[in-house]
Amino acid sequence: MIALSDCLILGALLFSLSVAGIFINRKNIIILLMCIELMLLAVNLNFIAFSHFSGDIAGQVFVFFILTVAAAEAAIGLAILVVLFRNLSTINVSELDRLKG
Amino acid sequence: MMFEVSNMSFALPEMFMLVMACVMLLVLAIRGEKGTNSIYVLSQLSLIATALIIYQSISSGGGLSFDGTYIKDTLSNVLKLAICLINVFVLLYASSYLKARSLFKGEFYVLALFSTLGMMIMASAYHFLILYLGLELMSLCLYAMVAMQRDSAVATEAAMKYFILGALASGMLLYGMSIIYGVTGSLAIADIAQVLQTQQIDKTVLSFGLVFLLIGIGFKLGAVPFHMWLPDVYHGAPTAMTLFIATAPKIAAFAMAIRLLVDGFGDSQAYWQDMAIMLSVLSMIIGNVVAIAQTNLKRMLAYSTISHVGFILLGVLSGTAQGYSAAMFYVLVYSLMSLGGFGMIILMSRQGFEADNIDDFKGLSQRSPWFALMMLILMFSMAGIPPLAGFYAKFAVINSVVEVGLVPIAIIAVVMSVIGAFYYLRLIKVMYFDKPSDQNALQAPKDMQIAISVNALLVLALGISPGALMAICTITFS
Amino acid sequence: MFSDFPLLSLIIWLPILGGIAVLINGDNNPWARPLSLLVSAATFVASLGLYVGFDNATYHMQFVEQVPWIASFDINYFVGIDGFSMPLIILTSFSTLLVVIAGWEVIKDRVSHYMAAFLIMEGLMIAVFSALDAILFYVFFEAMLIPLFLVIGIWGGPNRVYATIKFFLYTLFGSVFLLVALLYLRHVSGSFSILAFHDVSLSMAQQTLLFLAFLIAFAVKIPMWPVHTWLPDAHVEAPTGGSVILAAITLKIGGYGLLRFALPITPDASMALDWFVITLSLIAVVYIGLVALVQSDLKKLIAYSSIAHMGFVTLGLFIVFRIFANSATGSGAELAIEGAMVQMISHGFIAAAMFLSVGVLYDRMHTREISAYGGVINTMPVFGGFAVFFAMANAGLPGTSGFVGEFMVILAAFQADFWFAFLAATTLILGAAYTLWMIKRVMFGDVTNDQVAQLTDINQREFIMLASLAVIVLAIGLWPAPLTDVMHSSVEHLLTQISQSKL
Amino acid sequence: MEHIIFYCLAAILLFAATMVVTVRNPVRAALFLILAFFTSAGVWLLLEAEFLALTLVLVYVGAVMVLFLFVVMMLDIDLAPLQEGFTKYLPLGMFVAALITIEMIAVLGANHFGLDIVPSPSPHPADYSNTKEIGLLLYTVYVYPFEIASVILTVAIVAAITLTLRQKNSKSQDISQQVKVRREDRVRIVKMQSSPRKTKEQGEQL
Amino acid sequence: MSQTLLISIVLAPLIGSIIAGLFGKKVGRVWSHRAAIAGVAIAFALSAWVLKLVVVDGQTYNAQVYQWLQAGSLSLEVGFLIDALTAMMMVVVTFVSLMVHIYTIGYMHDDDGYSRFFSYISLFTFSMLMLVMANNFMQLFFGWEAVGLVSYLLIGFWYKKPTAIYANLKAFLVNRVGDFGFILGIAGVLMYAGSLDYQQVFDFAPAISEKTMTLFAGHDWSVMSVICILLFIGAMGKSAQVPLHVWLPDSMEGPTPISALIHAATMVTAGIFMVTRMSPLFEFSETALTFVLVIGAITALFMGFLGLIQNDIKRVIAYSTLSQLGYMTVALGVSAYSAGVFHLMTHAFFKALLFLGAGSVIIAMHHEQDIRKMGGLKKYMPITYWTALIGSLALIGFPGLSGFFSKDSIIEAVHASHVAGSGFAYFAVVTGVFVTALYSFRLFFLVFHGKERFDAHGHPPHEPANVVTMPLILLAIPSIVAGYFIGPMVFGDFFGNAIMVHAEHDVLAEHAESFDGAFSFIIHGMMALPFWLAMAGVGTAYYLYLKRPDIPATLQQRFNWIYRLLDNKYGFDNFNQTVFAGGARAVGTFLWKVGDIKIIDGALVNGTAKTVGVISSLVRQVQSGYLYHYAFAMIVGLWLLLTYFVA
Repeated sequence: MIALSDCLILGALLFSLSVAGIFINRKNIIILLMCIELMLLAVNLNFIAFSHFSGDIAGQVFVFFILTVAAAEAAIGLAILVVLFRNLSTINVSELDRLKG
Repeated sequence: MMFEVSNMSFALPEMFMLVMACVMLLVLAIRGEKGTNSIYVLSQLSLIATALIIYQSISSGGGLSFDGTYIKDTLSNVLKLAICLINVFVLLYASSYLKARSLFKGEFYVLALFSTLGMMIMASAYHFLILYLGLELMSLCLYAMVAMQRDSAVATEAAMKYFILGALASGMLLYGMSIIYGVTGSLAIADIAQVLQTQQIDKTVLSFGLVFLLIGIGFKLGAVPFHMWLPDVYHGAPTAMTLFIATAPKIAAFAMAIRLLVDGFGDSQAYWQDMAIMLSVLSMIIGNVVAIAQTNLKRMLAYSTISHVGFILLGVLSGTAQGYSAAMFYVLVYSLMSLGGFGMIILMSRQGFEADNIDDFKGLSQRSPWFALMMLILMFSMAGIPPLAGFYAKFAVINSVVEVGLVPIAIIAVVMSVIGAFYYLRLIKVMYFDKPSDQNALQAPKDMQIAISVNALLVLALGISPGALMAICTITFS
Repeated sequence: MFSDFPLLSLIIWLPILGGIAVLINGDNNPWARPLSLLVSAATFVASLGLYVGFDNATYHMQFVEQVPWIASFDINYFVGIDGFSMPLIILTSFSTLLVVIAGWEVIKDRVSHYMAAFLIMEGLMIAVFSALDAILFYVFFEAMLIPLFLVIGIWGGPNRVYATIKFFLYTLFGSVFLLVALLYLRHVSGSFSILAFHDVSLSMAQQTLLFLAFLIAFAVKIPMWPVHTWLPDAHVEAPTGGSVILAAITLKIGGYGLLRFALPITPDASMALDWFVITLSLIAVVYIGLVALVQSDLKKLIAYSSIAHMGFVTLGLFIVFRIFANSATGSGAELAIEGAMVQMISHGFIAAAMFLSVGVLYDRMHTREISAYGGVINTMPVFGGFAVFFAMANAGLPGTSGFVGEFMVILAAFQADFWFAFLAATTLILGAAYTLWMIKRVMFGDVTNDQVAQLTDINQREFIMLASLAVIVLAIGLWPAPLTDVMHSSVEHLLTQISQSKL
Repeated sequence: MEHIIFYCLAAILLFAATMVVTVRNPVRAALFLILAFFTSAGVWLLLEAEFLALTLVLVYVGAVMVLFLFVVMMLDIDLAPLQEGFTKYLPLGMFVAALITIEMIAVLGANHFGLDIVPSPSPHPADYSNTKEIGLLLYTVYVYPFEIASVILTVAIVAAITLTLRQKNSKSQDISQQVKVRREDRVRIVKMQSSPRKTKEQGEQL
Repeated sequence: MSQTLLISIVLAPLIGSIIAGLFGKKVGRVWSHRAAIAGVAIAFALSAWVLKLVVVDGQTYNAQVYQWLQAGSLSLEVGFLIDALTAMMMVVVTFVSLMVHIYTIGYMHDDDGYSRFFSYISLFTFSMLMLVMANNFMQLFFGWEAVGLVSYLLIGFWYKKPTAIYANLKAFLVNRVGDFGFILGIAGVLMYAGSLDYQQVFDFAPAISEKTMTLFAGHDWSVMSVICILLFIGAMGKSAQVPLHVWLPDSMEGPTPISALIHAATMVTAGIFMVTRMSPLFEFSETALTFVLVIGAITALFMGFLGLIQNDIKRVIAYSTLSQLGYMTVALGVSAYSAGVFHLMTHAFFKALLFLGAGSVIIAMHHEQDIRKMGGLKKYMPITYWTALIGSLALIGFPGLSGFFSKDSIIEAVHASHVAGSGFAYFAVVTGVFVTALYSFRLFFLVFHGKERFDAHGHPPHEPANVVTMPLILLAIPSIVAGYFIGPMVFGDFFGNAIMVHAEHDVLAEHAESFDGAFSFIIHGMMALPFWLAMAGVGTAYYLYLKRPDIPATLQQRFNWIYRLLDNKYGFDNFNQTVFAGGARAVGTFLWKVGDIKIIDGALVNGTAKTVGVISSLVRQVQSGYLYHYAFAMIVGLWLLLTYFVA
């Protein structure tokens, strides 16, 4: 039997990994975008787990919407990435430092 | 499971706006760039019409609809109305800026309208899912709008940062929602409040979930330490977009904060009060202190926004109806002031020249005494000097924390407002006491000049007679 | 007679609206000056109506008007005057009239803005003195900073930016604590009415904190040592009119605030901490007196002298507790409070006169350095006469108003403690020393410098300005009773208030 | 049995996620992400969320990840500088991440969400349709969010096009314009003065 | 006696002053002096009438004119108290003032500030009258300061002279030191008597005398002593008692009529008058009386010495004035108030006479004041000569002249006193007689006898105009005859209730018993030691300055240190200049530069601003621009919140 805590811990680990990915990755924005997908995956896992254990389907509906939004988000994120690349010819995170202070 | 559609009229303003946005999309598709002007007019008309619809519907009562997922109450009515009206000004200011920079495109207005729709949804959302969708609708449009000046490296950089951090924050918010869902078994805010009242909920897990929710709220508001995106985005985005981001979305974020923290967790206020205090105090300190070192006006106003967010949170954290209404008053006044502040930058800018450095305002009182006076009103208002609206905003939130006995917080707040006064004063100093370095006349169109005067005078009028707005805010939470 | 007529509101709003009218009038409009004169003169005349219609026999607020303003916070437009505020209001309206006259020819740049700033400031200051609602008070108290900030910053001297920002932040810093205190009091009393604050009972800890808040706010305004350093800078850089208003009125708001808030609301804390205020006051008298002695800038010297004189105000207000304790026979408590009040009024006139005199010199020579002058009386005998007269008044010579307050406070201080009186009385020596030494270096001696040799004596406008002040200073000095009579009831009421513990 | 599969899938999922975060080549990262999606789809199946598991594979792997790969390929990214190490801040970053993870696990662990506290629900009957349940809810209670989601997708399209479509540089032809073209549009007859002196005069006048 | 009468006396000179001062330019010089003189003349005439009413008809007056101020139960009023003491002072003041007014017409004839001068001296007369006629301390203080003001204005009358404006500032400040004590004394009176009205205070005096106060922990002082000493400090300033005497010699920078009127005859005696007026208080404090006595004695003797070496004609007389004021003070110290006041009166006449005489000489010498450049003026200026002789003889106490009576009665009183310090005082006053005679006649001989050391430029000196000489003559008369009032004034009941002496202090009482007329007093005096000392002084002066002028020079060299000590005026000026003036400036500069600028402004105010600025620019660094830092900040925020609120 899978315990709810197991699912949640798996979600938490996934979440932590994605968060760590965002701030240890200082090179490639695309990987940052992937990290965000990973994070949403963790959230989804949580929702589904809770939904499963409480027998409430609403959590799954939520996941459905998260997936939708994540797709839209990815589209816009990649679009911005493309624009950025056209301007800077790089997607290196370390070079995004014009704005600071 | 009952599905009732009887109260679909509660979403009438949103529906109308959606329809209008689609019409604009059609115009855009058919007329291309030539249709831009008509799209602009359409967008203004639809904002005004939506505002009228909202105003009309105030009297028709309110309540929950869509199975308790959507609410129409005074808060939503007032905030939506404010969002629409403020965006009327925003679009007006923005268009003169955009025209001067070949950014005058129909897409901007379409996105702006969609974003406004998102904000309105946030104001009415009474369900985690709708809240989330509204938030994403608003945010995605904002990300795109920031990046719209495609040839600008800073703008795209700002957009990228905004996007990544925004997505991160959304992720955290969602994570928080999932935890709350897990412990309460519900996604509807009303149900959650119900559960919290009737059942024993594990405090640790609840706090755990609340932390993530609060991060989401803090990010959207721009509270320290989730504020890092804010100066860069305000600075990097084209001023028109900055103007857009800095005004109405704050109202929406406030709505989100109220819906989640107050409507949802109002009875568990003890759990989140300390967290909010931390965010609020840090925001007031960092915002005000760092603003001092800025030379770029947009950046300075960004930090000033952070400090204002601290004050808004002050009202929220007090946990009383008075505090909430104070925060609401603050956020409305803040949007108005911020509108004027960024509007002034646009007013001062012209083709090929961004007046976003503090030094660009040198000697404005000699170049244009009237607009110097308007800016003076705005700055003193932001500094919280009576008899301007900003004072009553600060007054109300500080009053609310004093009322609940958090006098030390109130003292930190007022001391920080003194530090804050310094950088506003510096701008006034530049305008009034320095010699102008730029002798060019202001080139902004007449309608914008009138609008910004109305904007600033409104701040003054609200300062002299804040009673009416204050009464509305009080009614909202009574 | 005036029972229904909103005279007080007229006096508050007439100059504000007049100021706005002048402002709208445009920058190069020749009507700016006459219109300002008309408005300020009308306000002054109207304010005399307060004196005429004033009932000396009661301590209750008079000319009261109360209209709801911000209903959701129960903030009212609630104004009224008593024996403390009435003289200060008249002082305000008179000073503004003087400032308008003083700026008549001198201000050439942005005249209408200048005049408007002062007219608006006048209305705000009068409102401060008459506000009976705490928030109304605070609003005007703060709002006053804006025009003054601009006046110093726009028409000020070379270092005006530093001075004006310092001034603004200093006073703002002081006053924000007041705001918290007022909010707290509302929390306790359930109303923003200052009169309600007077009746609310508070624990010692509450009182202490409230008192400290009041003290910080008003000490900065007064200014008391060690939060005084904004004043010399502000004065030095301010245009003459700014200095006049600063010295004549804004400093008084600090003293008035202590009278209206600190003493009656937190009597026990005032009593417990009176040593602190008294110490600061005495430091102000001695320390600042010595500092004033070595100033080489005319305005700085007078600014420091203002601080020293204001030390008497705070001293007078806070020795009452010691006098009660000593139960002396000499009516010391009344003397102390009234002395402080008289000192405020008198200093308003004398400091105004001193700054106007410096202005007269500055307009001609464009320097405030004492060393640039010498023998001015040779070329400006009439002015010299006035200058010596006002200097004497500043030094507290009997027969001038400067004497009355100091005399009363010293007499009262003796009843509190011999050493208080001893230190306070050093002003007799120090005050005379710095004032007369300055007069000696500026006015007397032979003319050694061409610029001085070419000075022309004061014109009719300046003569009227200085002469009217001289007459008032002399009149109060010779017969202060009309001034003090209006205060008696209020003073007695205040004394009953502060002699009753609120614990 | 179930939990062994769960742990296996979890292990693969965590491995894939770690690789996504740590590999330097974005293409490989994307592929690992796809792996992660697949495994989590498996986990979801275990949790009786069949519809979502399939959607995840279809939408994510089928659409979103392809988009990612497409962008990675499309952009002419110089991979060399991107592959430099990130070790400098790694210890601190990992430390904080570890702390957070420990805290999260402490809260979400067995003492709050163990089987004894939240018992496993009984499995659904065989004729239970997850898709139907979701659909039922989606088009009744959640019809409003559904509409909003559609708006969001529209926005995504509009935004993506606005940002990436380069109309000015694109050399697409407009047939109707080509048809409508007239001689005057293409040929301009310029009358030239033959006398150079006159030009000089004009110059002098100027 | 009506209020109108008294008000007229006070206002007449004031009106004169206002006319001459404010409208001097309009009405011209002649009308200026006419107005001023008329005012003073009226005042004199009415004062004389008042004196008659008091002395002959036995009337007194004590009532309020108007209420100046009220605070609580305390009422401060302006009012008049007229008794014999006041009446006498009024007559003396107005008379001398009138003489000086007339004299001024001649003396100031060529001065630009002619009208201004008349205005000032009339104003002075007004102030002095306010002082002496006051019936309360507040008004007394008003007059007290007002005369100080006029003194200030008049010393600095020639405001272009650096020495004059230095002297007037000094005079004012030193007087202020006295007033410092005085006002504290008044405050003390108010505290313990609850009133400032003389009569009420005096009624309270016995009660006050029983009270004590703590000034320093552990030591109780008699309240009366404290009050009286404080009041006397005021008198020390005004009446130039050591160590507050330093201003008086310098005040000679003013025009000579002023020296006569203010710095000899009237204002400087205000202190004496005041103490006499306060006799009901001083009588209760032996300590205060001793203090008065010792200060007076020191002044009387040591200021006399200084007169010996001065060469400025006015300064010699100024030191003589100091010394004589010391005599008066001594009289007060031994409770011989009437003797003190009597000496005050006689001194007013003969010292005014001497000063005006000196002024006459100065006019003749074309404003040369160095007596070493004079000599042999007797033949050129007979009127001046004779009147000066009368003045000098009166000063040294030559029997039969006014000074003799007053001075002798003081010496007798001191002799009879048992107050602590009276032994020293007796020695001082007796030695003083010799010194007085010596310097007076040194001056007299050097100016009027011996060789003509001046440079006449072909114009021999001559007697000035009548307006100058007439006052000399008019003043010479009372200088001779005033002494014969000794009977009623010193030994009689002339002053009535105005002066109160406790029986055990009443040193004059025993003399009063043996006193049988002025002439027997003269006879008695001629056999006493002081007379012979005076004669010895005259003789020594004659020998040293007419017969053997070389001896003084030799002595000066032989006792150089003494000479230097005297020349430096015992170092008071240097001490004040260095310690008080210099010290105050040094402390002021320190407080300003270090306290205000460095600590408060630099460290606290600007320091705070700077600190905020530095913090600002530091915190700003956190906003590095790098996405991963921003994300990291969020994560840290998450971690903090989690740790704080969950764990």
